[in-house]
Amino acid sequence: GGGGDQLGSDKAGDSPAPSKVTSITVGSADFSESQLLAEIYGQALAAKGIEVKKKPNIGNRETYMAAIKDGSVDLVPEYTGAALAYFDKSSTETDPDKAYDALKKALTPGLEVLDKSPAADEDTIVVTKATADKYSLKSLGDLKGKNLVAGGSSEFKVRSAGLKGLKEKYGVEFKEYKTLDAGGPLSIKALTDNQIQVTNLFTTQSVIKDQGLVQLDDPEKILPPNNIVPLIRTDHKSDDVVATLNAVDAKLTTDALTDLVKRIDVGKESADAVAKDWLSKNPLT
Amino acid sequence: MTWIGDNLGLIWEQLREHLYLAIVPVILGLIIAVPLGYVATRYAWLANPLIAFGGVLYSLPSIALFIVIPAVLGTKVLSTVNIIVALTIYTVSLLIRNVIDGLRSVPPDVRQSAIAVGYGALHRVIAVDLPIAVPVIFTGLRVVTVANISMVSVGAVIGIGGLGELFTLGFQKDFLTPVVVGVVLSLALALIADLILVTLQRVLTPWARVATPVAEVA
Amino acid sequence: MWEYLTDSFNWSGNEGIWARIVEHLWYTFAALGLSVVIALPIGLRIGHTRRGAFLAINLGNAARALPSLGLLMIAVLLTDQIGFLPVLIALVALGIPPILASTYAGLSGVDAATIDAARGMGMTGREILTKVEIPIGLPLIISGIRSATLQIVSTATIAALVSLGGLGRYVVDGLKLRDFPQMFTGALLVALLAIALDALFALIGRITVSPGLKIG
Amino acid sequence: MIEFEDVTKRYPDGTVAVDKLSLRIPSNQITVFVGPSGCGKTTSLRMINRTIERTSGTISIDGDDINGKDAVTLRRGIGYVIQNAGLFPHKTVVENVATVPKLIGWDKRKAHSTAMELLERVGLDVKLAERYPAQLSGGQQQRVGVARALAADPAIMLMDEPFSAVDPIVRHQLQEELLRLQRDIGKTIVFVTHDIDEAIKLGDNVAVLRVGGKLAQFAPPAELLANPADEFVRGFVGQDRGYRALTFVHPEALPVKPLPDELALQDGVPLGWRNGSEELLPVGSVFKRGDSLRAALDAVLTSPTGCGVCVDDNGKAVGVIDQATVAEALRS
Amino acid sequence: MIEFEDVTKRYPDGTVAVDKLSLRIPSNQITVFVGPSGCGKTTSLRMINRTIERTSGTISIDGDDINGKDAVTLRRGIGYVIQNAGLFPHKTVVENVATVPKLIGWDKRKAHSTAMELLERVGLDVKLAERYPAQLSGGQQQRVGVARALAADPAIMLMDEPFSAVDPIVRHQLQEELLRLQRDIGKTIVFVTHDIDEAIKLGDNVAVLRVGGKLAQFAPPAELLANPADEFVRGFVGQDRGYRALTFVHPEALPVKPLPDELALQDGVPLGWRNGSEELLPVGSVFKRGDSLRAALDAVLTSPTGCGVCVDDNGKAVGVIDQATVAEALRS
Ligand SMILES: Nc1ncnc2c1ncn2[C@@H]1O[C@H](COP(=O)(O)OP(=O)(O)OP(=O)(O)O)[C@@H](O)[C@H]1O
Ligand SMILES: Nc1ncnc2c1ncn2[C@@H]1O[C@H](COP(=O)(O)OP(=O)(O)OP(=O)(O)O)[C@@H](O)[C@H]1O
Ligand SMILES: [Mg+2]
Ligand SMILES: [Mg+2]
Repeated sequence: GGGGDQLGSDKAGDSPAPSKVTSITVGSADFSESQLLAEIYGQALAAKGIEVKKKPNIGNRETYMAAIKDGSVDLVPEYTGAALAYFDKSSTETDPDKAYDALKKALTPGLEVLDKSPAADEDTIVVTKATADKYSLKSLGDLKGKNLVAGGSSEFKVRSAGLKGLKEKYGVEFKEYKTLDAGGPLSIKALTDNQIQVTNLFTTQSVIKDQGLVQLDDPEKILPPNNIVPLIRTDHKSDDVVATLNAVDAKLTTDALTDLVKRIDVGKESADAVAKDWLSKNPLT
Repeated sequence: MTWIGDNLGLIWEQLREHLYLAIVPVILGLIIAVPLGYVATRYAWLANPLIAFGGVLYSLPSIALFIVIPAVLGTKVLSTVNIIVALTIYTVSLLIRNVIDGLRSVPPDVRQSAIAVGYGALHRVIAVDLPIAVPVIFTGLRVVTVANISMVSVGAVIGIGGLGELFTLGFQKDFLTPVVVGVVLSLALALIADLILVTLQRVLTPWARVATPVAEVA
Repeated sequence: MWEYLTDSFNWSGNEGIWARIVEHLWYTFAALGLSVVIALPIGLRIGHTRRGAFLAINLGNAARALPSLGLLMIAVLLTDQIGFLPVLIALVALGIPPILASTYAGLSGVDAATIDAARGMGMTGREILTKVEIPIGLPLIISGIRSATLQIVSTATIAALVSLGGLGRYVVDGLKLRDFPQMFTGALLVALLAIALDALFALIGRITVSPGLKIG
Repeated sequence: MIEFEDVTKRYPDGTVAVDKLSLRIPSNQITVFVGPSGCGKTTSLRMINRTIERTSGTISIDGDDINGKDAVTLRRGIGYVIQNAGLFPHKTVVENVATVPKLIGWDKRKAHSTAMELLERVGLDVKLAERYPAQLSGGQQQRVGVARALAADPAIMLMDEPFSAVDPIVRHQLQEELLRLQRDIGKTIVFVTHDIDEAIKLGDNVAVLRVGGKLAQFAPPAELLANPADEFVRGFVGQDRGYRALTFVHPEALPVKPLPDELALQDGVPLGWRNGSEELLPVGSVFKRGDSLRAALDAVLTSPTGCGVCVDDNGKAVGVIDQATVAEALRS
Repeated sequence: MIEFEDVTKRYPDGTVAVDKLSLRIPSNQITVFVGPSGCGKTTSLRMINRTIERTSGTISIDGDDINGKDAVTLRRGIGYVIQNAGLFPHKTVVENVATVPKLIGWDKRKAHSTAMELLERVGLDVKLAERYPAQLSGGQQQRVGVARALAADPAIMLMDEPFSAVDPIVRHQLQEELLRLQRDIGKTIVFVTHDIDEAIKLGDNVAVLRVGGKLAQFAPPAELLANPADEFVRGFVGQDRGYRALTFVHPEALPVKPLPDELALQDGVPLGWRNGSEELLPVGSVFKRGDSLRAALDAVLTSPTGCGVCVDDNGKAVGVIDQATVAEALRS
């Protein structure tokens, strides 16, 4: 989909980075990990005396990108590869560092990314153990000619890190694609009910381990690297904001993230509380 | 249940936003629908097209309207204005019919007397027609208020939905509690709003709830 | 949007516009049918006996306040299903109140003298209901079903939120992808469908309602 | 005969609408219930077809307690006419009239043709048969109501203020038609009104009820006017009672005098009174031989010459009567 | 004086409701418009306060063309009463009555106290002042309507079938009250009715209109009864015309005979007629000295002895009159 750029992008002008920021609005996407990261960023900034407003749960990438472009929010947690695919649809970078550099270049003026975190949450394409056994699936290429039903987000259907790439790189086509959600409960439910056999999840989702789902290998690298990175409006990029967020990201690890997300999704704790807990255990000096 | 205790702040925040998003359009809608309805009773040929057009507007899916509006108005995508404008449109499109019906419900002999005692046109509308139309207008007002309160939640799909955000929040986690809390609070809000409107209507129309005629006193 | 609509590719196939319209109509009529089956007999009973009106009307009003989206999600979580059933539940909850209320209103609006005359000439309760109350209350009954239809048609859009098809697919996909032409197309088609169904009910009303009720 | 024996109706809220009413309503006559608003007229009437059930006492028709019958069957044998007719707005005139015949299982054609006959009988143009009630005037609707009640040829007709919603002129016509119709059909009619004039005009017998549902007097109208049972009845039959009572004085044959020369005639029909000038003076009202003293008095009072003109059934003058004669008759 | 000169009203659909009406309505009297339904009574009336605008002709009040004035100002100076009173359902009784005074800018207190006075004047209990119209009976509503119309003390009152929706007994009361009130206030009242009896009772003058909006006759009621202008008027004034006309015959002083012994009295008030038995026979209706011949005749007709009792203003018997005397009076 394209049309998003026509929205309010004019407002994200080339205003210079301010020396001091008193207030910042942190947004997030409509899944737990994004909300958790937004909480962590927000609480860390608040600890530095910045007034933080929250706009959690805005929606999918296309939706929250529109929001940060028109200034509805100033900061969102992003993922390098996915964001790059959003800003540069033709990009095929599979190396984490190169992808990060490419993203920096591809950004719309007025938006910037800070340091990327070692923590990453990769896209992964999964099937149930039963399905894997039945069709002896190991890698994405094995899906070819199996006439399975896939399901997932609306975006997955049109991205190169999705059906497009599967078809181009592996020649895989599905009998049908059911539009559900981005690694959310619908997709998981549909998968476990065998209404769909293939879906797109994220590596930090505990459900993969809990349900014994099988992640298919991606030798052709259609799925991009996805290190966590804050996407911020230049007009809110003051030094102390940069320092704080970079410090947070440096401490995050993939494993820690996986645990924290599990506490939210399975333990039903609030993102707010889990973030506070993590920050207290990992004080930022 | 502990979830509720842990998230009281969030719930309260969403409740306030929900109320704001639902009520402001009702007020705006009323302010727009009344003069519009009056015009439609003055120029009778306008009434049916207006009511029909209202029906069409009302059948536009709310999600679509919520997203179309920033594109049309140039408002920010997360601005509450989008929801308010959309719901105002719904309010007007529903209320217009009741305003017209209400103004038409003024008994002809009452209207005749009002003209004959020497009310000017505008004065008559304000002092006689509108007060008498109140019960019918309020019937519509109650329906739209309740409908708005229920519809605000849909805004959650684009990130501004008051209690609706509890729905998406819970739903993502396959977690019933927030969804139920959202539904219950939304329901409660609607019922309370309805109760307030009924009370308001009773206060405004003491004449409409009086007893049946008493026996002839010779 | 025009481009989207005029692209013939978008019309055919099982993800094409025609297929979506058929799906949308299927959700609508299934929900409407079930709403009628539930609400009509209750409304008729209350209207005929004039008992329980207070309860039914207030319950009906309260049901109007149920947010469809929340209801849908609860239905999904409780039935532990994605698909048709939860959508049906949410839409039926939407369809019942207007049908119930207007059926009751239609029957209770029948002139008491008319019913008195019917009883006085020896009609049984059932005869009064079928020969007098229903035909006279029909305009209102139909208008109740009509407004239920409008609401269901417009709300059936949310079926797409839980993976079903229908015209909501365009609206929801359009929303996710910020694909405005697609979304407008969906919204417009829903509105057109609503208008078409409305016209259909107007026609049904014209055919079934006695001309004697339309005079004056 | 319909017989009320000690019939009482107490509504659930405690209102005693009818209190120990005992009454015999003769067959093939018109019996009118009259009384002030709320005196229990409607309640009494509706207990007859059991659309209201009595609290105690017995009502019997030709000796059979009506409670012994199925209410629906009972009602199908009793015609019922109410104010504003209570017509079915969704049925055409002829369908309205054919309702009961169809209910009791007549075939459509027979029901339809009976209905058409009845429409004519009650004085309605058959062209109106396919109209809907909303397209009729009040008086026409009332006629349809009567036709509908007659459709299954019931022995009994109950009529509850049937003519009170139409204007005085139409009411007058409807009353005349009812009397004419009754001469043909001779039903047992129970008629409710609050208009004493209507009661006097229509009733073979009049039952005057007082508020609280007690019978104040049951008598033929002449008797009622001449001897009101008490102050209540006297008050109710009202002003001009004496004059009204003349309606029931039929002096055997008032001595009629031959036609005077001043009365101009055309083919025997009186045209006016000559008074020397070109123009004739108006005749005044005329009366028929055998008419009541009321008519004769009015003829005398309206005549410019003080002579009332008596006519035959064809409207031809047969004689005149003067004030002295009327005064004489009044005296007797 | 209100003067109609060649006034015509043609509605947009072509109906000619009033056709070249010329008429002078005298001041400080009651003028009644009467005629069958649809004859243009309401239209004529409403052209006076310009709630309907005439098509051609002139209407003037005291010589000034009403088109020369602002319609709203004109209306505020003319009281208007209609069937069912047309009260404002959302205002209390006293607020209804105070409407015009407030409109013309009186301060609240004065408007209120005037309204309270008027309520008393039209015979309404002031306790009803704070009620809403829906809490009043039809007759009470009608009184409020009259009070409202009187509130700004207009010189002219227009009344359109004001009493036709109430029952006959209340109607009678309202008519009496209007006459009593008019004796005090002496307004120019234009009154519309389709009831000839009401017209005769209330009108100083009666205008009979025929369908098509043409004037059939304009005359005082006695004249109307005695000399109907044509068949239409004769038909309209109806049966019993002669008897009704007696209302306007006031024989100077009927020769009254001394009270006979058979009349039982208590403190001079007649109790009944002795007829030998224990019980007294009813007195019958009584009449006052100076009453019309109609009352005297009724007294004679209702008396069991043929002697009508004449009473003074306190109800004490002053004499009796017999049938011969009445017959004599009739003859003259
Ligand atoms: N369903 C009811 N419940 C309680 N009281 C009733 C009911 N129906 C009638 N009444 C009361 O019973 C009394 C007699 O009523 P009914 O209708 O028989 O009077 P009516 O003589 O026909 O009066 P009207 O001339 O006004 O028609 C009245 O006091 C009335 O208020
Ligand atoms: N607004 C109108 N448009 C067209 N014709 C009208 C209108 N108002 C009245 N008329 C017609 O004008 C004629 C006179 O009407 P009007 O109301 O003056 O009669 P009316 O004497 O007051 O009758 P009623 O006794 O029924 O009140 C009638 O034929 C009526 O149908
Ligand atoms: Mg009654
Ligand atoms: Mg009129």
